[in-house]
Amino acid sequence: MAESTIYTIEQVKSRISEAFPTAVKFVNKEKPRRLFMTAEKGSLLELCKLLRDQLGFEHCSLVCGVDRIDRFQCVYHISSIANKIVAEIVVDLPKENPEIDSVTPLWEGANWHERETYDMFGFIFVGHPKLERILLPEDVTFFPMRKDFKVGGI
Amino acid sequence: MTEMWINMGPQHPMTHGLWNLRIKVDGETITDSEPVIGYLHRGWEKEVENRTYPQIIPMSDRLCYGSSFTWSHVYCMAVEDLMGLEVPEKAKWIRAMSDELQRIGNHLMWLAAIGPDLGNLTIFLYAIREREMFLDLFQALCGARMTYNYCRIGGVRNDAPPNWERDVLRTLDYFEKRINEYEDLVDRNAVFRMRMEGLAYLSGKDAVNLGVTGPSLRGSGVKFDVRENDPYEVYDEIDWHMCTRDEGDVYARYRVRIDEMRMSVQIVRDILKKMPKSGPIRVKTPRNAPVGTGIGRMEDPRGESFMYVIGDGSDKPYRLKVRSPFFVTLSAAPHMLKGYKVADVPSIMGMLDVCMGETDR
Amino acid sequence: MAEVQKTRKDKELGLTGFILKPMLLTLKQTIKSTIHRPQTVQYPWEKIVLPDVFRGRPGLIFDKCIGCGICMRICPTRCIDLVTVDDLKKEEGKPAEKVKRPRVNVGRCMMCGYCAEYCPTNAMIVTPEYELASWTREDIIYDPYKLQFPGVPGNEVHIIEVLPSEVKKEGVVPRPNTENKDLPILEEKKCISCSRCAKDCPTEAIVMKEFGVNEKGRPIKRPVIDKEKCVSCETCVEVCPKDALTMSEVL
Amino acid sequence: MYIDIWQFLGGLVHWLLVDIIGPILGWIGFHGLESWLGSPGVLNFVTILLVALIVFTVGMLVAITHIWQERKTLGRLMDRRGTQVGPIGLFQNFADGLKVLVKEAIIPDAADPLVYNAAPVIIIGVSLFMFVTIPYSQGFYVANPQMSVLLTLAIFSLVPFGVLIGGWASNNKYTLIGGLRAAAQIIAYEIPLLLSVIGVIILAGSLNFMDIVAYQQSHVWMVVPMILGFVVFIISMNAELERVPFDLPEAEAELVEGWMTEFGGMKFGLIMMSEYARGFVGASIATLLFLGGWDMPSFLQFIPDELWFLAKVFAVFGLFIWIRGAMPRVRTDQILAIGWKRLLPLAAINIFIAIIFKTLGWF
Repeated sequence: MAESTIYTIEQVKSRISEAFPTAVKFVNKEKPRRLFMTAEKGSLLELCKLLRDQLGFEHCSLVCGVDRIDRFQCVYHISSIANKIVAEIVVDLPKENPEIDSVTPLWEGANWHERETYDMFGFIFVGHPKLERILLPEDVTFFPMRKDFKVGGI
Repeated sequence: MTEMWINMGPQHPMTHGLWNLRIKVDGETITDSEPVIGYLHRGWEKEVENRTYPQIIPMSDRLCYGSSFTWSHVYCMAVEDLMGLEVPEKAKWIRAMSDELQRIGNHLMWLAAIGPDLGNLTIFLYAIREREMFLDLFQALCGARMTYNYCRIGGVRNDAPPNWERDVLRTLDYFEKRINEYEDLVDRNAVFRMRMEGLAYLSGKDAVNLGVTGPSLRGSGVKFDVRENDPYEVYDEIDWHMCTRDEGDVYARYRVRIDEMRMSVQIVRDILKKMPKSGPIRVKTPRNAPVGTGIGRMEDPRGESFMYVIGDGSDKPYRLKVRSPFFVTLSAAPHMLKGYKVADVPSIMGMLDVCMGETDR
Repeated sequence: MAEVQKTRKDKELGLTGFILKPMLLTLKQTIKSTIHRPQTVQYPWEKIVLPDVFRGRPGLIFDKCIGCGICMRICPTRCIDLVTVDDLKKEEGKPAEKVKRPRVNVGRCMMCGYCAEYCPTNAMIVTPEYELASWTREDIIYDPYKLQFPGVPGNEVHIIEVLPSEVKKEGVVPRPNTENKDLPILEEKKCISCSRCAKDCPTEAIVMKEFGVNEKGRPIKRPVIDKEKCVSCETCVEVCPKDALTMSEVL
Repeated sequence: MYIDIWQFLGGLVHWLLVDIIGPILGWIGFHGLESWLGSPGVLNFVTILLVALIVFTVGMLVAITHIWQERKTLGRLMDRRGTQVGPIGLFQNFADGLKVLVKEAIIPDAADPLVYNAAPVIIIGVSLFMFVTIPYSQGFYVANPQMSVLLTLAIFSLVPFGVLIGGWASNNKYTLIGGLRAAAQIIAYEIPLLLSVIGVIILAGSLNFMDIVAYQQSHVWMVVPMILGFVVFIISMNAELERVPFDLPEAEAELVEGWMTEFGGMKFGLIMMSEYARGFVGASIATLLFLGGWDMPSFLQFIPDELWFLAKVFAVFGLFIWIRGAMPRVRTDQILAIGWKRLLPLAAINIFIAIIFKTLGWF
């Protein structure tokens, strides 16, 4: 199941930039075996499909939410076993209704990560099989990890 | 017989730690299951946001009590990546050695846990007796037995004690003979094999897609180990190789962990040969971290542990996200449990090395 | 160098499979542990020998302590606070003068050893005591006198480190953290020379010096920090009403 | 050299009633009572009462010592200390007994009170009833019916009723499942147990313990020809007593404590006690049938027969403990699979071997 062709970072970068010239911008941080990029909300699912099917990124390491006071951010870390690269994709979400396409249909591993991000930040993942709270009890209304949530207060 | 939901947990002898496994049972076989977690949720990631960088190290030890050094190590690597700090050479070697000793200690705790699950207390006491030796090693190294607070951002707390190499080599020689004893007790025991073989089959493709990592993934034949795939610290200079099995059942995962214990012994011996004898072991850490992000990624005894730090220029992290390997392996549990018997649940779940501390955070 | 090692499955079961091998093993263990003592440590009567690096509850060497409060700030669980007690060294006749010493709530302490590590004068040490049960909640809060512990050299914890800038250089001798420490810097404009920092400095490293006269004829006094005496405990930075003092990092 | 308890107690009772109490009554003047006391019927009755009392006490003490033996040996087997109350841990049983006595006997509200209280009585009653037919030596026994082996094994198979009733009466979903599984397992392993005993009976030619032991004294011990029968007997006795390889009914992993969960206080104490009493009886049946009861090599004649018999019983129970130390639990369907598919044919083969040896007259 590992891709027969091994891609280097430059090849991956070129494939992505030619497929998404405007949507995806690369952050120039030079680290071995790391790839940093920011993507628009709309093009995320296509980008992930391209990464998974053609470029051999089969393992979704992490889905993490960040509250930047004026906007939300959703950070995906997708790693490839064959190419030995970890790709970091940062997606900005509007503050009022943070909605984004779920990547669980592509990687089952992201299932619980997305549920936990919903549980902590309130991001709505469209297309997620069972978007429910995972760590907090069901009847909880607040989202604790947001910056406006006081520690120790409800 | 009608479909019946059985609650195995939260206070159930089979669950190590507090979590609830709801199983839909048709007669004796399991048709569907759903792990319910969150009983041990302490709000770790929120708590971390009002503590300074050095103060988070003892907290990261307490993420998973079984392998506490690996967690503080991955946290320190993430913060060093954020601050762009360069760790002195000897500190890298000491960290790699403590990682491997912690991996052996963790695998011994797992081996001790599957004993009572399958009904035999002897293996529990043998494994815990050996684990005591490794806890004593850590006690001589940094003064504590389980939550070490030994890793620092930019190095380690103190150097190894004077006759450290002699103690470690003596322990490892003694431990090598003990692994053969475990194999006699478990591998050569037909009843243990009957309880372990052919259960919870997970094909390589599904395992990767489900995000399972670590010994459970290598048990299904996938050659993925962060130490070899994305070598951190000094793992590219150590002479070691990955242990995999391709049956993909509970016995394969057990075999991979036992082989990994042997491999860790070989790694520690290699490290002790190649470790520089003198040199600095610690770098003065700046008080405030620059604005930016940092990634720490390493091979935890349970799988790929990953920490993502966002710094905002103050001395407290803006956001610290933890990827716990068992959190994702547990999400793959329903896939493994489908179609097997209720009496198999302890051996299947026991083999995944349950640790709720890192799952619920 | 990372090729894959495969172990054959049937090799393991071996000829004496089924239950004879485990039975033989347990028999050998039974005989061994009846002849020699089993490995149980009978706790109240026998105790495990602890290395002197062992981290039990924090301890205090009373006269070495200068009451700087670094341990109070660094403690992750915030279980240390400074208490004014009268000093132990008392000449006859005169009443003992008040000194600030740390009081540790050992019930909340997680024995991480940070107070001993960051203490500039090695007054806070790590003691091998771990039997801390007490009958009431108040007993568990150790006041400075109860916190005292003689302390063998092994208990002291020193940070021996190197500056990040000189890690790459060869032959760098790591130095204890008291040598390359951060020192407070004064911002001229903000200082209103209230000399509160001079009063609160535990080691009297800050002295108020005159720098000329201001327009109303009163002498302008500015704090001057003595490099050797300062232990970079940030008391002055916190006390200063106008935040005129900030720490400058030595990297 | 053995104690003939009947002769000893008979003489004692005769001396007591006829020589001491009789003349006193006669001196007072109750001649009718004196002659009635001296009559053989009363003498016989009091003797039986005393013998039963003594053998029951010896049986209970040995059963308690089995508990101590298990905890001590299992401890040493796992490289830890066993019990530590008393000189070498001997008083641990009395400490446990006292603790269990003090515990409050809570009856679950929805439980059926009559059946809930009857279940422990049945279990402990059946377990202690079996002490009757177990002879310790030629003279040390309570009853020596002609078919004592058959009687003992018949009583042995009464236990599943107590288990079923106990499981059902405590009105708890898990104990019901546990009770059903326990009864199924005991019944499933009853058959290989009896078949392996038949092999011995064919060779010995009699159903009486005394005759079997006598046969073994003259010929070789039954273990030698019937080694296969001995192995099947030990495994199925393990299942009968619900010990570890087959202790799924009280498996902590799935059904917490199985069918004993709802019994508290002395009820639970009695059930645990019955488990070790049945363990003692199982081990003694094994020694009587396979290891030649109180048969000993000639140079050891000075040891009394009873002690020699008890030594072998402790050895067999030690074997049970050893198996418990080295083996994990077997799964439910595997238990029944082993019972029907593996032990039954082995027992049948064992009978076939016994027939061959009998016809050829070797043993």
